[in-house]
Amino acid sequence: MKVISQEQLNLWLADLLKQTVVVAPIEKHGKIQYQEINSISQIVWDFTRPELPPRNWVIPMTEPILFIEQGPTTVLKQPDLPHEKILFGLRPCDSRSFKVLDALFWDKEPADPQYARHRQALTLIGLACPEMWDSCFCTVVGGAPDDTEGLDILLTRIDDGFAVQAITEKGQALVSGLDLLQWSGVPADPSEARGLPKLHESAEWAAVFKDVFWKELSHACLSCRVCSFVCPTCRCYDVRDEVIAICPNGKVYERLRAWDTCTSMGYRRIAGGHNPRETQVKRLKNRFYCKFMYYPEDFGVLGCVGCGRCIDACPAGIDILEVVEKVDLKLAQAQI
Amino acid sequence: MTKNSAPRMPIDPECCPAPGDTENINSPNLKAENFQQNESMNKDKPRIGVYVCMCGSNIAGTVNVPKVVEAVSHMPNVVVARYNKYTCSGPGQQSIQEDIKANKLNRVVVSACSPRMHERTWRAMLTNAGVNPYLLEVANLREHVSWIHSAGEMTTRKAVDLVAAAIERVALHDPLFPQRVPVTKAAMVVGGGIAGIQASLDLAQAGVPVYLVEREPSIGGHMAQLDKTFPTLDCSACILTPKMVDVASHPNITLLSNSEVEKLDGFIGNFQVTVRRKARYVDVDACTACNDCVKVCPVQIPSEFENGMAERTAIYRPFAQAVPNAFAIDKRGEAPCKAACPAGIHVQGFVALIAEGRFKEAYDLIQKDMPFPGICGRVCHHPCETECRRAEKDQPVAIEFLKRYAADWAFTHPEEFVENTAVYNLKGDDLAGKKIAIIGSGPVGLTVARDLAANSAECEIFEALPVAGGMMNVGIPGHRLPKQILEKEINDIVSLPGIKLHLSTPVSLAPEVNASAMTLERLRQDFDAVFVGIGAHLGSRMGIPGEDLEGVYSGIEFLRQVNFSHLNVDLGSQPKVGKRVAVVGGGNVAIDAAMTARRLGAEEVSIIYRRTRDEMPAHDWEIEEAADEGIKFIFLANPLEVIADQGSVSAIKCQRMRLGAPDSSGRRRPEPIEGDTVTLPMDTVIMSIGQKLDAESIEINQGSKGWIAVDPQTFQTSERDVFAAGDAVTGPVSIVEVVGTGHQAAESIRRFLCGQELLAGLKQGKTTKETPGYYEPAAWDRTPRQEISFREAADRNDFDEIYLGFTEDQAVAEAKRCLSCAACSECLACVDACGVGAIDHTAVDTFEQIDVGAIIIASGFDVWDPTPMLEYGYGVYPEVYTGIEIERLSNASGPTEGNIVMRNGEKPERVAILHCVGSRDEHHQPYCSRICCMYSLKLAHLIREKTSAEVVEFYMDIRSFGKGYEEFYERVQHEGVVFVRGRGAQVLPQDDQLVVYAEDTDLGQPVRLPVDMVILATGVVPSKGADELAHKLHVTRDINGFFLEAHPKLRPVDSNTDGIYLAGTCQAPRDIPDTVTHASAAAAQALGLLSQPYVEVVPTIAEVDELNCVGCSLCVEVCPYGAPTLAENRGRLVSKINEALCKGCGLCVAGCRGKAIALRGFTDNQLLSQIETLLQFSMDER
Amino acid sequence: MTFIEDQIRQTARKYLENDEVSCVIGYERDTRGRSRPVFIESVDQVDRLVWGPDCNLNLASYLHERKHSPGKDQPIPKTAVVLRPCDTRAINLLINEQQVARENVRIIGVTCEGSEINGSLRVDCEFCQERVPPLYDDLILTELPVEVPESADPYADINEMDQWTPEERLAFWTSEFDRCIRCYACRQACPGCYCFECVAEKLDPHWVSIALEVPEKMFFHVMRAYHLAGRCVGCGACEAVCPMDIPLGKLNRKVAKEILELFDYRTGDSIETHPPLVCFNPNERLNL
Amino acid sequence: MSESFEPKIVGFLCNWCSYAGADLAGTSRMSYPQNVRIIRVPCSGRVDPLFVVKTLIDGADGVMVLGCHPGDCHYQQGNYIAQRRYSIMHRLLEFSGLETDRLFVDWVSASEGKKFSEVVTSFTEKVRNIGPNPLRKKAESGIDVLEEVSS
Repeated sequence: MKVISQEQLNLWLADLLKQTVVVAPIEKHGKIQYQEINSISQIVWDFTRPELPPRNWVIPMTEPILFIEQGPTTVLKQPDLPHEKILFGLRPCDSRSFKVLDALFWDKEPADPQYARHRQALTLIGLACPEMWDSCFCTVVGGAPDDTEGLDILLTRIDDGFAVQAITEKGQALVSGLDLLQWSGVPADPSEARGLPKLHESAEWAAVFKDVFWKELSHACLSCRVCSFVCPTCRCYDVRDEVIAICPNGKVYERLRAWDTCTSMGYRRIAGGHNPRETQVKRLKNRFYCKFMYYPEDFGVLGCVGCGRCIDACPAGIDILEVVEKVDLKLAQAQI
Repeated sequence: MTKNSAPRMPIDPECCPAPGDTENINSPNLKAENFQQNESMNKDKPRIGVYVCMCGSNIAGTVNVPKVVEAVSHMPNVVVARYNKYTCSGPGQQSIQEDIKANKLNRVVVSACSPRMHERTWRAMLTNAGVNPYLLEVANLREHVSWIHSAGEMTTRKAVDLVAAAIERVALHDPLFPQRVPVTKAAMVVGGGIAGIQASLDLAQAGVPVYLVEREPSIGGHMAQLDKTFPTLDCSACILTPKMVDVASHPNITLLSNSEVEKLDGFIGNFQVTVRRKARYVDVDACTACNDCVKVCPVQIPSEFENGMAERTAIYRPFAQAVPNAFAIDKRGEAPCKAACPAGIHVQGFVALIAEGRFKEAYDLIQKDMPFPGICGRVCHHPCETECRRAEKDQPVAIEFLKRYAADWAFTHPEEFVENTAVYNLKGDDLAGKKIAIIGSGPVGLTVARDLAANSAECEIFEALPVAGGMMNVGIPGHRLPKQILEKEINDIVSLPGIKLHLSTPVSLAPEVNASAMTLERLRQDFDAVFVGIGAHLGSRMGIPGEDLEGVYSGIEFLRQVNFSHLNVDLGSQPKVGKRVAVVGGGNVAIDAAMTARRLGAEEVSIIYRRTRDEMPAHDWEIEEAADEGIKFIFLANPLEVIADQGSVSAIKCQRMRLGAPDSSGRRRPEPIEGDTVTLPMDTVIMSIGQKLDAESIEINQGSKGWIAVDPQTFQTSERDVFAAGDAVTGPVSIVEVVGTGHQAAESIRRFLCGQELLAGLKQGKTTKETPGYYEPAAWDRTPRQEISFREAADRNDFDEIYLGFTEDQAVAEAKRCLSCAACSECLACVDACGVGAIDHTAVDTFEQIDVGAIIIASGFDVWDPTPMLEYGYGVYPEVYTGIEIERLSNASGPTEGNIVMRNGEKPERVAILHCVGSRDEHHQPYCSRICCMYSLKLAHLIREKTSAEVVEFYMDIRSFGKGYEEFYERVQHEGVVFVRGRGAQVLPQDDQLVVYAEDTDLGQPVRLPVDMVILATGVVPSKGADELAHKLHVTRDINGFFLEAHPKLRPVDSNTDGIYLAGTCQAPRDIPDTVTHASAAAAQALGLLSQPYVEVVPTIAEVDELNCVGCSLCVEVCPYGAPTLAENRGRLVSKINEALCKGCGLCVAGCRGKAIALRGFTDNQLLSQIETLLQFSMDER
Repeated sequence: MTFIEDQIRQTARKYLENDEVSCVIGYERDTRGRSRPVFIESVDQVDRLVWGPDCNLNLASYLHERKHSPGKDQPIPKTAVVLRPCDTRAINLLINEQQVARENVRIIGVTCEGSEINGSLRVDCEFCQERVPPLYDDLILTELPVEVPESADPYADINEMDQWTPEERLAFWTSEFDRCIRCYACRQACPGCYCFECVAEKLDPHWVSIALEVPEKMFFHVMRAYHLAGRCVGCGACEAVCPMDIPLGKLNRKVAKEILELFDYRTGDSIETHPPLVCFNPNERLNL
Repeated sequence: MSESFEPKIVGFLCNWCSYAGADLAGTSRMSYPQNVRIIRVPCSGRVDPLFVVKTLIDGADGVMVLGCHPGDCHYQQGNYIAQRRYSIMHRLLEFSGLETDRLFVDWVSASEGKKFSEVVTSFTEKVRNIGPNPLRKKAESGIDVLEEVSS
């Protein structure tokens, strides 16, 4: 295994920053966020995980995906190509989230063009977690604090530097120019064997769909959008055409895509006012079933990477891990 | 459609082609069915026609109209965009209608003048073309663009933005259908001057029921004041009064005189007007206008009709030909003195009668409410004088002494009172056969007995003492209240038929029945009701050592013993008074006791009080009387012990005190100074520190301080048939207060015995009146308050009275000082004088709701008061008059019977008339008042005719514009009137004359003219209260305060509230012929409305999206019309709008947080698209 | 179990045992020791109820879910709620606005020692003079009397900001709103925000773009502050739930301060008083 | 601030007083700057203060809301309630970083054409002095945005 010293790493990053856009965890407004940097000194090295997920870099909170110029003949224009970017310091769970999103937007044809353009421009450099924090449960959903899934390069902090693992060819190419020392050690395994619950297969979830516990769980839900907006894998969006100019021969619209979520009240309302998910319980349940049943069944990957952000952020204390545990318990009860 | 017929839609001549160019356009005829066939068309994708009007050069001169059209012609949904010279003209409208047909247009944008001008025109045009009239948007390129900006890029750009925004907005319009509401076929005319009279007669003649509301007691207005009218010189009254009589006799006219509009609800065709019928106090139908009431009315105040040059009485008729020909009483609230009197004495009334020397009537009036005029005239604490408004000027009127004067006069003139004076007070026979027992013959018991006996009840009074009168008799010493007065006034009552007095008959209130004594229990068995008025005859004790010693008395007991001896009652012995007497306490009883002790021979009397003089509860004047008599005051001392020497009092030991923090009564609390005591040698000690109920355990409930507990309003005790009042209930208070509670208790007993509701209609505590508009005399005589004569302190060694009372002259002079605050003094003399019983002083304002379809405002004008123009000295120099004053002098029914004379009665030899006083003057009224030139000419003619005086008119321009006016001007010139062109600069006095300074602008020379009389030709201003009326009727006024017409040329009689019209001078100054014309025009407009079967209500009203409404009730709270209400929909409450009530203001729409209410025609989306386009429209093609 | 918790549990037990309510809304602790709302529907669950300074939501907000009949001919459920003094004012507001019927709510009012957001005392609590709920059915007492802080200017922070230049204030709010993710947690946690569909999300009329950019966020927050003018009870739930720690309370406190100064009005004094923007006084002339 | 800055001003005028007052200013030819664009509304009480926020965000540099004088409201109380609403919204916008002078609320009667032209003139001048509105969401015209994205 190769290692890189902190100094060396800084120099390398500074070099990269000259060539391309680098996004890294920095502190802004007292929150750790993945943001574009203009200096290496901005990077934060000791953190749990950023408050907001990195999906903003493939599905921005708001983005025009098309321009429509009305007139005698309507003209459609695509926005500019996104710039090449290096996402540095990704936690393994977050890097794993890109695989989840890829499954929907990129892997299957037709790919989402705007997503694809963003995704193609990204190189992902991970930073393994030194430990599993309080609300982390990546190991429950098949990940690990030092998981390499989705990454081009994974860095793991060791005593006087970082162990460097180049995962993909892109990664290899990136580190190939570096003069790295060989290291014979093995980084400590940060996985914790604390009593985390067992996650059941997606098919088994159907058995508890009508359980009353969902109703009890949903009482406290405020129907806000926090859990989804901090989730690295939630990807629902809303699209609207909005006027940006009124010209003598017609209006110019931008087609805006902005984050949306199944937990908010109007999400599923359809023309005429009917809403099949009018109740809180239906909306909240959908979020969990989406993660653990619908998504795996439709796209072959779990919809949750175990980052635990929603656990920390939910103002009503709704805990996804408790849900997993409850389902386990209910299924066990059902077997008896 | 015929060519060349006159246009029906109003068109502004300033910008429109000659009528010949226009086509007939049908008036709007909006029916839902008219749009049926086009319904689908209206709902289709918008197809918009845009028409930019050049308005001749009005718009095109400034705005690059072709460029505007070009800029918007490619906008989405725009099918046609054109400009034309006059869009409002026939050809202009026709081209749009053709476009609509040819291009299947379903929406139209007209960019022309203000929508307030022609929106209706375009709407009518759309209707005719089969398009819903509300699918129209008007962009205002004239008033808001071309007329205010100069030509240029920015101006054209603004026009483009406005048109583009209108296009975006019209695309979001929905077809709207107005609701139809039936019209109430009745009209109201507000104001009964010549304009209101004319309009009412015109409407009535056409068969419309008319309500004519006039705030004065008579209609007629200013025209009734005039002498002759220009230019024909016919007598104003001669031409006006027949019309007034027509109003009174017309079957279609309901005359509401002395009334004002209070509130307006509803809308065009469907108004609900609330009218305040001000109390007139005289029944209009019963009054025969005989004038008998005026003869007895003692109040004289300046007559408004005579402009203050003559006086009228408080009950009056404005002028002899008044319509309705009935009197009215001028009341300005309740006089403060009467309001302050606990017994409700008609104070201003008896004072006014005394001022006229009508002493018997004065005494009778006092007697109505106060059974003890002579007593009360001596010992009252007179809160009336505290409230007297004369005190604000110098000193209050000596009301108490005037009352005493009336009583003393009655005492000395028994021959005037052949019958018992109290008997006339008989009110009724409600209580015939009822028996009431009254315990106690004090002031309260006697008041109750008198009131009940007046209702034919049988009253038996049980008095424990051998004398009647209670505390009045045994508590007040003779030097304050002579026994013979007491005797008379008590006797006046107890001698009444139905009253029986049992002296020396104590009644036990104790619950145990004692066979030997008369008890409450027994009285309750024998009588229908019992009244307890036992007073507070037990002196409180301090509870200090030595209080039981011989030579120690309680104040109340001491006075009682002394009074007994004067009454020759043998009850105990005359108290012995030593040389040195100490009286402990600071109240009136203490003062009386001290002064009595002195009269009994004490050499040194000291009042010991634990606080200081400032805190003494005794009346100031009594403290002074005592001090004058040499009574000593020892303040800040509190007795600790009465010290005896051989069994009799030798000294009193007192604790020295100091004042600490204020207590709950607001007085500073005395605190002992530790260790500081003083011992004063004394022979007699009189403890006068308070009184208690003289009964230990009683059958009825007692309150916290031991007084009898009663309902504070009904005076009913815990037993339904037992009532109580007076000191026994309230603790010791003044006689006048006791009498007041006695009246109330008697009324409760009457109601109880008649089985009526005790509380109904009772005042809840002291009513706080709205600030009444008291009568303010222009001047008041400076006579000071009369001094009452009294005996010198040195002579006051016996029990004869201290004060000697007013002389007759003094009484009359003092009474004349009254300011007549309430105008009517409520002496009630008119009630007696009125042979037909038409007068009711208790009348109150009433409210009447009247439904009408149209309203005509004819509120008239006021003559401007030129006092602010100090240079003319109006109000300072008596010989400076206003024109209207000379009208009255010249009028045969006026104060001088038609002689134009100076204040000294002589004819003037030279008169100056100054024109434009306050008019055409930027400091006062910028406008020309239009009538002054002509009336000045008329007055000049009349003065020449009646006095042959030389008349000089100082004028700026002579405006003689009407029919026959210029000829009249010529005539007056030939009559020798001198005209000087130039504004009067100043009027100054010189040697019994006035000198007018002016500039003769024709000669370019200053003029100085001595004259005998100056007449100011003052202009007109909106009548007082026009602002209030405008608020109530929701109509706007112009900058000068006149009501604003909807259009200065084309809609001169419409206000900008539909269904409300303007007539006469309320809209602008105008003379009589113009006023009458204007009034008839207003009546014609109103008739036009009233002859329609229905009106259409604007469809731009609020609409609730019930699915989205959360039912928070905000809309219900903010709506001024009560249009939204909460009603159930699918298990929850949501807002629903009553379309007939909604006026479309949008207050709820803007307030609705969830945007669940929309305002049709002004939806959020429409306004948002308009905003967006105004800000973001780009003129550059891509 | 603390002194307060014991009383809350006893009260909840009383209500559930007597069938006076179908549910008690209070707080419990999750497995990580944090407080969260809990809905107790049976007596055996009452021991889950807890109390602490981190109980910083306004549970009255949950009444909106329980104000209508759950189905045909079913009565509106009766609910007991654990509330702080400021929270109880929201009940008066909701009764005034016809949202909640008093007879359907039992207020378990807690004598308040101040609540915390992220471990520090709320600004409002620093100066709060109202430690006992103005409205309650059951009063939960503290073991020792609560010390009422010295009365000082409760709007010192607002007054300070008022002194800033407009540029400084704009910069401050731009930076704060920049990190807003428009998750609407503030709105959802607020007892006064109960529209079926918020203007921020409405399509017809269409007021706000879906873009998550500063002008939209600013519009949303200014709108919310305005809609809560004279209606905000100052419970701080919006700040407590904000995942981005935006000082939203400042906007509401600014409005509350102006409402107090202009109209001498405080939200929720009684059910009769209407919020001042719903009524008017014809004699007043406000400085606009 | 560039000399050539021409503020965009939107005025919401009640139909019964202020709009008529503006008409009177026109009829009386009382000139005032071209910067104001007028929107006619039935009553100042119709103008939800959120329109002001929206107008500013949409690019206006100043907003005026004019209604009938207190007591003169055609709808009895619309302007009284508007007065209360704007007293709060104005202070709130100030607190959010808006310059006080960007919002102007006043009463103009149908007879006050002169006053109307005066208030428009002075308001335009004030806004011109403060400079462009920083809250504005979009560029001066939509075209600028288009150029940016397609270049």
